[in-house]
Amino acid sequence: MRIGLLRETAPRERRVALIPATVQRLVQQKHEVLVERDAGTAAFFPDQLYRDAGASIVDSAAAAMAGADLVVKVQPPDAGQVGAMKQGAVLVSLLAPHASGPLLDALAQAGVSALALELVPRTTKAQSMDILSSQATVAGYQAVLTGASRMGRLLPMLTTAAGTITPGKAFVIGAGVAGLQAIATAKRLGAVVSAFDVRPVVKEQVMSLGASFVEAEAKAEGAGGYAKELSDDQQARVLEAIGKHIKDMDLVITTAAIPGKPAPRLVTRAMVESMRPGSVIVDVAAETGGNCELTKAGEDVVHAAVTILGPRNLASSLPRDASFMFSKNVQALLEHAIKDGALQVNVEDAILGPMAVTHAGAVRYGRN
Amino acid sequence: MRIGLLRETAPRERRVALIPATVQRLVQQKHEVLVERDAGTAAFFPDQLYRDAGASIVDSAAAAMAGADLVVKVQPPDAGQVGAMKQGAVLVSLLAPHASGPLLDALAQAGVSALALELVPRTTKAQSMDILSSQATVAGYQAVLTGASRMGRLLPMLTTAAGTITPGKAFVIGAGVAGLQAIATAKRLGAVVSAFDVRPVVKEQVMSLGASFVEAEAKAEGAGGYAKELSDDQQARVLEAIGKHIKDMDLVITTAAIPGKPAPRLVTRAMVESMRPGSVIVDVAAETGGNCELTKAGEDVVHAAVTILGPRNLASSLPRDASFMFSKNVQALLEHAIKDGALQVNVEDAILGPMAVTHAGAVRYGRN
Amino acid sequence: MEALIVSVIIFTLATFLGVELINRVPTTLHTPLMSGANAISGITIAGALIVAGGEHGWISTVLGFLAVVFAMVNVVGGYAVTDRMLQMFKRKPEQK
Amino acid sequence: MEALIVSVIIFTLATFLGVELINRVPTTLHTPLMSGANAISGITIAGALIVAGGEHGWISTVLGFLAVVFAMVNVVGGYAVTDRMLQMFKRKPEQK
Amino acid sequence: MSHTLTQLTYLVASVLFILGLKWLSSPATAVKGNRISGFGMLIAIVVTLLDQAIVTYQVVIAGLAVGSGLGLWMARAVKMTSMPQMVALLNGLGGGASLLVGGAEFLRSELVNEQLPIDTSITIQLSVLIGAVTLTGSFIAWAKLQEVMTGKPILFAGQKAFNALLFLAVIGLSAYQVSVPESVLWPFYAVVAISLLLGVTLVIPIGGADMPVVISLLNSYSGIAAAMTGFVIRNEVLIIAGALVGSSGIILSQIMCKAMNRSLANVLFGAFGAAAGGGSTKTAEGLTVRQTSADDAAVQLAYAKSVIVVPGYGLAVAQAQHIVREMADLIEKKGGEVKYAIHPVAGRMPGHMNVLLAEANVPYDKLFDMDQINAEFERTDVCLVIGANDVVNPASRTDPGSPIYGMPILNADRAHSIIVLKRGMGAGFAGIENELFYNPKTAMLFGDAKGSLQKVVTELKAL
Amino acid sequence: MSHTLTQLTYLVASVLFILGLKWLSSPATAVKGNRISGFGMLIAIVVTLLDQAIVTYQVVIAGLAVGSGLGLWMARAVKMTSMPQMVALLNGLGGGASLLVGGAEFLRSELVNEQLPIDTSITIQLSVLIGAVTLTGSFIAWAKLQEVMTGKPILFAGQKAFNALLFLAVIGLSAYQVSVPESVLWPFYAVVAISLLLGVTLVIPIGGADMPVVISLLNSYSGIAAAMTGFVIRNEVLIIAGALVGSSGIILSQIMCKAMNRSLANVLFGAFGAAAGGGSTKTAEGLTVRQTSADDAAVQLAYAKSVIVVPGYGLAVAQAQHIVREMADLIEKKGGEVKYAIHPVAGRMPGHMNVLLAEANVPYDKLFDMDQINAEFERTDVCLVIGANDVVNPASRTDPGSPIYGMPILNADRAHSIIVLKRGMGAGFAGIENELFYNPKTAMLFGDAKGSLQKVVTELKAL
Ligand SMILES: NC(=O)c1ccc[n+]([C@@H]2O[C@H](COP(=O)([O-])OP(=O)(O)OC[C@H]3O[C@@H](n4cnc5c(N)ncnc54)[C@H](OP(=O)(O)O)[C@@H]3O)[C@@H](O)[C@H]2O)c1
Ligand SMILES: NC(=O)c1ccc[n+]([C@@H]2O[C@H](COP(=O)([O-])OP(=O)(O)OC[C@H]3O[C@@H](n4cnc5c(N)ncnc54)[C@H](OP(=O)(O)O)[C@@H]3O)[C@@H](O)[C@H]2O)c1
Ligand SMILES: NC(=O)c1ccc[n+]([C@@H]2O[C@H](COP(=O)([O-])OP(=O)(O)OC[C@H]3O[C@@H](n4cnc5c(N)ncnc54)[C@H](O)[C@@H]3O)[C@@H](O)[C@H]2O)c1
Ligand SMILES: NC(=O)c1ccc[n+]([C@@H]2O[C@H](COP(=O)([O-])OP(=O)(O)OC[C@H]3O[C@@H](n4cnc5c(N)ncnc54)[C@H](O)[C@@H]3O)[C@@H](O)[C@H]2O)c1
Repeated sequence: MRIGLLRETAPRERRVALIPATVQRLVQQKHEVLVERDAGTAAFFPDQLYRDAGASIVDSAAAAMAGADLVVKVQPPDAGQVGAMKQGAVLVSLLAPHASGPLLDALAQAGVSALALELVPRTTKAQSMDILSSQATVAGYQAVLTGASRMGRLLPMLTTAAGTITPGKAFVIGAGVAGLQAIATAKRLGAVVSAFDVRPVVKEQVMSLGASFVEAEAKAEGAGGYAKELSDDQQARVLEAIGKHIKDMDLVITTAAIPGKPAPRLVTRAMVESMRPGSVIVDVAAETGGNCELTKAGEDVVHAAVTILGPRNLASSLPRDASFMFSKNVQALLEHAIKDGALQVNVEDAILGPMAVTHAGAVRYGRN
Repeated sequence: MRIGLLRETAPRERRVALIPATVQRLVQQKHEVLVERDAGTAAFFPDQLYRDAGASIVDSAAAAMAGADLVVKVQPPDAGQVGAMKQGAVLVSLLAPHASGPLLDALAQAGVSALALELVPRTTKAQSMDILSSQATVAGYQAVLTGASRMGRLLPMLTTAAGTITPGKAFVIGAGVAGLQAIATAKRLGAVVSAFDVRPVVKEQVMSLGASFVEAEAKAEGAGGYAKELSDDQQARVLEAIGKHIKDMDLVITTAAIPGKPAPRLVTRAMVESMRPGSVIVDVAAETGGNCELTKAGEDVVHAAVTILGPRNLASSLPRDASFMFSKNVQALLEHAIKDGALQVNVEDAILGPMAVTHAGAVRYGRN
Repeated sequence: MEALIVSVIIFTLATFLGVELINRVPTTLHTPLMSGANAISGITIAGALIVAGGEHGWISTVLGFLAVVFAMVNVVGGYAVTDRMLQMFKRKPEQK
Repeated sequence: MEALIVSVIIFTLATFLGVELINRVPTTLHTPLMSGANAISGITIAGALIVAGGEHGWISTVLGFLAVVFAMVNVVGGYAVTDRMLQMFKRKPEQK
Repeated sequence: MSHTLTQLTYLVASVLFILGLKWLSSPATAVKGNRISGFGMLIAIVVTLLDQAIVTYQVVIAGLAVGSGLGLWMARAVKMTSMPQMVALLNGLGGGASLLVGGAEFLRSELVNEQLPIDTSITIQLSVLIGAVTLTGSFIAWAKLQEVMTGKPILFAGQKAFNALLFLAVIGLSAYQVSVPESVLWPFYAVVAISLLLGVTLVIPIGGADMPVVISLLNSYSGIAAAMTGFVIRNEVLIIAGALVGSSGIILSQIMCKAMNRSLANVLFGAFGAAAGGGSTKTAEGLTVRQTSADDAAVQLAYAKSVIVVPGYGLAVAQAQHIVREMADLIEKKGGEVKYAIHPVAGRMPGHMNVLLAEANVPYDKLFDMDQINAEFERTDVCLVIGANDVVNPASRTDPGSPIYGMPILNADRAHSIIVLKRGMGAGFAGIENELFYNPKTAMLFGDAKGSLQKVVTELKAL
Repeated sequence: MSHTLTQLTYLVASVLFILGLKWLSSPATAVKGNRISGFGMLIAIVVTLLDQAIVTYQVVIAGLAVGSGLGLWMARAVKMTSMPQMVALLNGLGGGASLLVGGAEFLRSELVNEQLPIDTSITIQLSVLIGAVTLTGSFIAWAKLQEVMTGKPILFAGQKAFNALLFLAVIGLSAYQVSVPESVLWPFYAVVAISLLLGVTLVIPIGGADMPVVISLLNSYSGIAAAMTGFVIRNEVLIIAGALVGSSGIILSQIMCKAMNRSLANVLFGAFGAAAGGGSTKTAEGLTVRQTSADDAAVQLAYAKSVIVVPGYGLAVAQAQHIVREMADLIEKKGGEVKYAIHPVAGRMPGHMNVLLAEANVPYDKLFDMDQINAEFERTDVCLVIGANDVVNPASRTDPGSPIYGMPILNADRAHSIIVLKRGMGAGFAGIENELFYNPKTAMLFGDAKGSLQKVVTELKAL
């Protein structure tokens, strides 16, 4: 099988979909891998490493895709790239399917079977292919580091000859994968950490990390381990609970999300104004609209001396390990899908089925 | 006594020399405190807090200094400010005396008694006034945070469904106050930490933080707990030891310094080139020339895919706590120096003596 | 009567001693200890010998003979079995 | 001779029992324990009483009287002193 | 040989028994203890043989030879796994010996029409009664363990009353026998018969899994029977050794019950209430779970050369990371090697276990991921699974219907023995049963992981 | 009262003594233990009085009254701090009683020219010998502790040989006395005299600080003397109680020696080698440091209501943060409160202690900085200083010449008692002596902080 690995062109995207170690494995399995020049450079994997792994470096995306049975990248391809794929090829990448109608149509038309990585089912078995989990892990960690270095103060408690620095208070809203990692990282740095989520199972998980849980009488567990949207009444209770708690916080990390929906609004302008000067909010949900009212995706907002960071694509700012995990996920997916040396998009498969957004010339996403 | 607190005008300086809590204490001790508008704003202490503490807010530096018996600021004053001080006033600030000959002359001429904060003796008793220690603490912590968030990878070990992320290796060169804090912070984040220093007592201290010590046969303990410069022979041995060790490192924090001397060169270009792509060097000694050959103060250099950060005034990037500690130090100094409501610059005093760089119209610094 | 009292005293002291001796035994030693104690209770052999060896008529001799056999099985089997169990238990730390 | 052997047996058993009873004592209890044991050794009183109370001539009576006094001081003083020490020791946890 | 010397030698034998028992209760000295007590037995036997009371040697020698031969053969032939029933058998024989000695004395005195002193009469009755109960009770215990008869409690209506009746009858008959001066034999035979029956009826209602406790108790009885025999023939070594075994046996039974978290009364009479489960829990499908206690786990760990700890979400919930570290340190001090096997999805977030173990300062070089360590399980003495479930569930290998089928797991089930720490039989994240828990090599240590580990650590320190 | 009943009561008394001793050795049951043993003594006395052997009551009653009165008065009057010497005194009297009983029996038999059986003769000699040694030995111990005579070892040339000679003489004379059938008295008087002298010469070479061990040993002797008296008058309760005290006393002496990290032989004969230092170390300036042991520290901590831990650089060097946390947890489980006092410059970098304690997950709300906690020390039962030195050096308050004069310190010296954990008498960063270590309220627990704490934790768990 011929596999093409593309260089990312989206702004701020520094990751690469396959790292040399994965390429080497594919080559050992008798696949041919074509890598677009500098595909891994921004993630600190220079071309030489790919060459050492047995891939051929080609000069353009088109060259990498020419005749490829499988095209792998991180971000959705642009229109030109779709055109360059051969009929019957398989594309593996993030596709943001709920927001990419035209792209899906184009892929279907081009006869490309596209597997959307964000649709890996969240089952125990598919966990090794779960890109959302792995990238959220990096994001949760990086959110704390960025937030902490912008906070104006230290997180750990320090008793020094120049007075005692009280420990910073960190508050994590939305304790999914990213949120839990943020809790762990803030705890490591010595912060006093609290967290909030609407799924009831999360409380035990939060406490298993040594953080405290902020209670609000609102439970909203949806399907597949995800949350669902809150009723107005619940939303009011949640806002009250957060509002009471947030005043005192030095670092707030918000990661609340509902799949396919805009991020829930959980931090209001009034709450921001109630916070102490120098506090920082890191809105990890910035890209889907932000959990904070004042968040601007990709920008740093300072309001009432509170800094609100709206980072885009946080995982990409630690491109090496983010790519490492991304690549391992893709590798697990390919190992699951490749039978007898060829990639079979079996739409009956419990894992591939939900991921295959286009197949056999048709758009499958949203049909059921 | 009338005390004037100035706003900092130096670029990148966000700290303030006295925080409202200290001002309140001075006011309670019947001093009059004049604060230049927005003196604390950048450090997240708005004017209102100073007013609440009993200070008067004045519009200009000149107004704050008018008739002041004591002028307090963080960075050395500029020529204009020196002129505005009254004869016999006392100035407390950093003065970088070894590099500020003209400033000292001006101060002496203006009849100002200047206490250089960097000259607090490093005795147990004076530790509560030791600005170098307190600011180095902040710097060491922030160096790790900044370095880690630029590293391209995570510091802690994580075993995940997407593979095992091995722990990042951090190496601290120069384990003084900043270096030890860097060790502690990197350890907190889960890094495998090693450190190097030329003072023999440091080894036990490094190990008391759970880090390992890199041995090189070179001992250079100077006076007052400081290091001294190395002989050529020792320097060679040190470079060899560091060179062997650094290849494998993901995060290098260098803090080596010798008082009044340019920073020792400990990381060469060749060493940088031997490091892995994506590694980061944070050169805390950048302002005094840098421990790394490639460091440019105030700039981020990328060489052979290794990022070399040369941050200036790291402490100032966490202005709130840095100011808190700075202010507590100044407060301890004032409480030591103020007798019967007036500040006495007693040049016989074990603490004030060495700090008084100008007094009674003359420059004292460098005279003995 | 005096003799009985003395026997009672001895019995009482030995009982207390038995209680104090077995203070804290790891579970793994429960069976060997039980077995070892059982072997000690085979001391009835002393009584059996006296009964079997005395010339008190054939009933005593027959019963005594049986008693000696029973008690001896208990004694010999008990110690041997205990030793076997303990050997197994011992081996591991020695391997180190 | 029989009687002596029995006494020796009793003595032996009691000796073992004494060893087993005192297994691990915290330092703080060393003095009270010593004192308490000392009070028990005042059991010589029983011997003293028999000697003093029997009609074996004046020497026995005089020596017996002294023995009773000595032993009784040992007994009464011993228990009382031990109790005082232990009271002091007890007080703290009770305050809680 | 003078009587005094005999008695002195008996005293020496008694001292050796005392030391033997003492040493038997600690792993380090147990072997020595058993041997020294055996030596005590040897000199007791030799001295008895040399004593003036023995006049005809043929019978005695024959009995010794037959008994020793049989005993040795049994000890050699028995399989390691059948040890408890072997002890039961031997114990029963010991009880039988007491019965016979008491009986012989009684019959002898009746025969020569000797009027026995009252205390001798009483102790004869006691040695016969206790000896007989021990004899049949032990055989029932043996039968249950050997699965010659059912291990389940055998119950019938009025059983309790029946037992009580038998007991009263025996006491009454004994009292009658002792008090009647004339030479009558039938009450004696009745006592023997009823006692034998009592031994049976007392043990059958107790479940097979509780037999070790019963054996220990019967062992204590046979000690008392021996002591009683000692009263009968005025022999101090019998009294001392018998009393030692009598009291230590009861203590041991109680320790055993405590290890199973039950009372002695519950073990002996529990079946009359509910059908007690014994030391094992049965599940719906009839599979059996083996429970263990902290001290047992501690011994296993102390003597293991290699231990792999498999931490899971339960470790995090219990916040037991620090105590795990402490335990590992202790094991390593004792010469064992401890590694941690981290499954990629253990816990509830990527790296969950790393965070915890880093907090407890477990050195990185002791952490191994699945691929690194999976081959090592089969060479591992003990795998300690702490609050993990799905990540060690063999269903992922064997059961294609399972939601985790195909997920690679840690091969905990390949270790020589497995100890699982959980609060109960709760399922993990995937919500499925885990057959590892029913593996015969697996012992479950139920309770909050932190609490359980704390107990293990305490025991480890005491070892 | 029948003899049998008497003996049975004696048996009951013996059992009460056994229980009493057992309970006395654990803090929770000690009070009960002493009382039950006292009750045993009471019934033993009453039964003896009722026994047929006593015919004249005047003398007996008088003796009892005088003895009780004196005993009670002494027990009341003694100061808490003089307890050890009090015990010595009482013990001496007990030995004296044995001497008198033995002597009376001997003189009686000589008077009526009764030929005593050999064993009675021997035991009379033994009870006289041991009783006499106990009598004078205990008085010397008392005198040393009361500082009536010097606490230093008293040595003279040939002392060892002299003692050996005395011992041989006593044995020889005793043997002679026993073996000669004629009625001679002088060897007996000589035995008494030499034994009394032996008591003196055996104890004077032992230092005052070691007297508790000596008393415990003499206590054991007086138990043996009582047992010998029991042999003389054929009384089981004397034998049992005496033997109990005899053996437990020796064990206790050994435990005491172990707590001081010395052997019994070293305590008893050590002075002949080097002049042993005892439990305290002297410094150049003649100040004395009081040493303590881990188990003692543990008891203090277990019964403290409030504990303040003062961590210092030594804690970091020893990497003892985790074990400190564990110790604190244990103390809190026992109902005490633990706080940590963090001095601003403790350790070698700002926040050094915070980093460590955070690593061990000590909750922030237990950390107090100097200003918050300094007022609390005087209300604190135990201040535990772990590897800190300069930050608790009172010289900063009192000694204007000191380099740290004027630096605020933690008021550790104001606590009710202070335990300092260090490896030795090393100085801290500032390189100066610390008078806190010589404070009478301070006890030093020498050794690596981690090791010491580990021992403390083990002891705490056992309490
Ligand atoms: N790592 C990730 O990123 C991630 C994310 C989401 C989901 N998951 C899933 O989570 C699972 C992880 O497997 P796992 O083996 O770590 O955990 P698990 O399968 O969830 O099992 C945890 C076990 O711990 C026991 N437990 C809970 N609290 C305890 C306590 N205080 N003391 C002792 N035992 C306690 C529970 O049994 P009792 O109730 O009987 O005590 C339970 O069976 C996998 O199925 C994985 O797919 C993982
Ligand atoms: N915090 C800061 O920023 C900073 C920076 C530089 C200097 N200092 C100075 O450092 C000092 C700190 O005071 P401190 O009380 O924390 O420490 P310290 O005065 O230096 O005393 C530490 C003590 O710990 C003992 N020790 C060392 N290793 C040990 C071990 N393994 N186990 C048990 N004990 C051990 C040593 O005594 P033994 O040898 O007898 O065991 C030593 O006396 C102050 O003088 C301060 O001015 C502080
Ligand atoms: N079984 C598996 O293999 C597997 C793999 C990955 C994740 N998961 C589970 O899926 C869950 C969701 O993971 P995710 O991080 O991708 O979720 P996510 O990114 O969709 O959401 C992040 C968090 O925000 C929370 N949230 C949503 N609305 C909220 C509101 N109004 N207020 C507060 N919080 C709100 C959600 O509950 C979730 O915890 C995880 O907790 C994890 O347990 C399971
Ligand atoms: N007693 C007190 O009150 C007090 C207060 C503060 C600091 N101090 C002591 O002073 C010491 C120095 O503190 P600092 O951080 O201000 O020092 P610094 O900033 O002058 O130097 C930083 C470190 O660089 C090291 N260094 C110098 N040349 C080197 C070389 N060629 N290679 C490697 N390392 C080199 C120094 O040894 C020092 O540890 C500290 O370790 C501390 O113990 C004492």
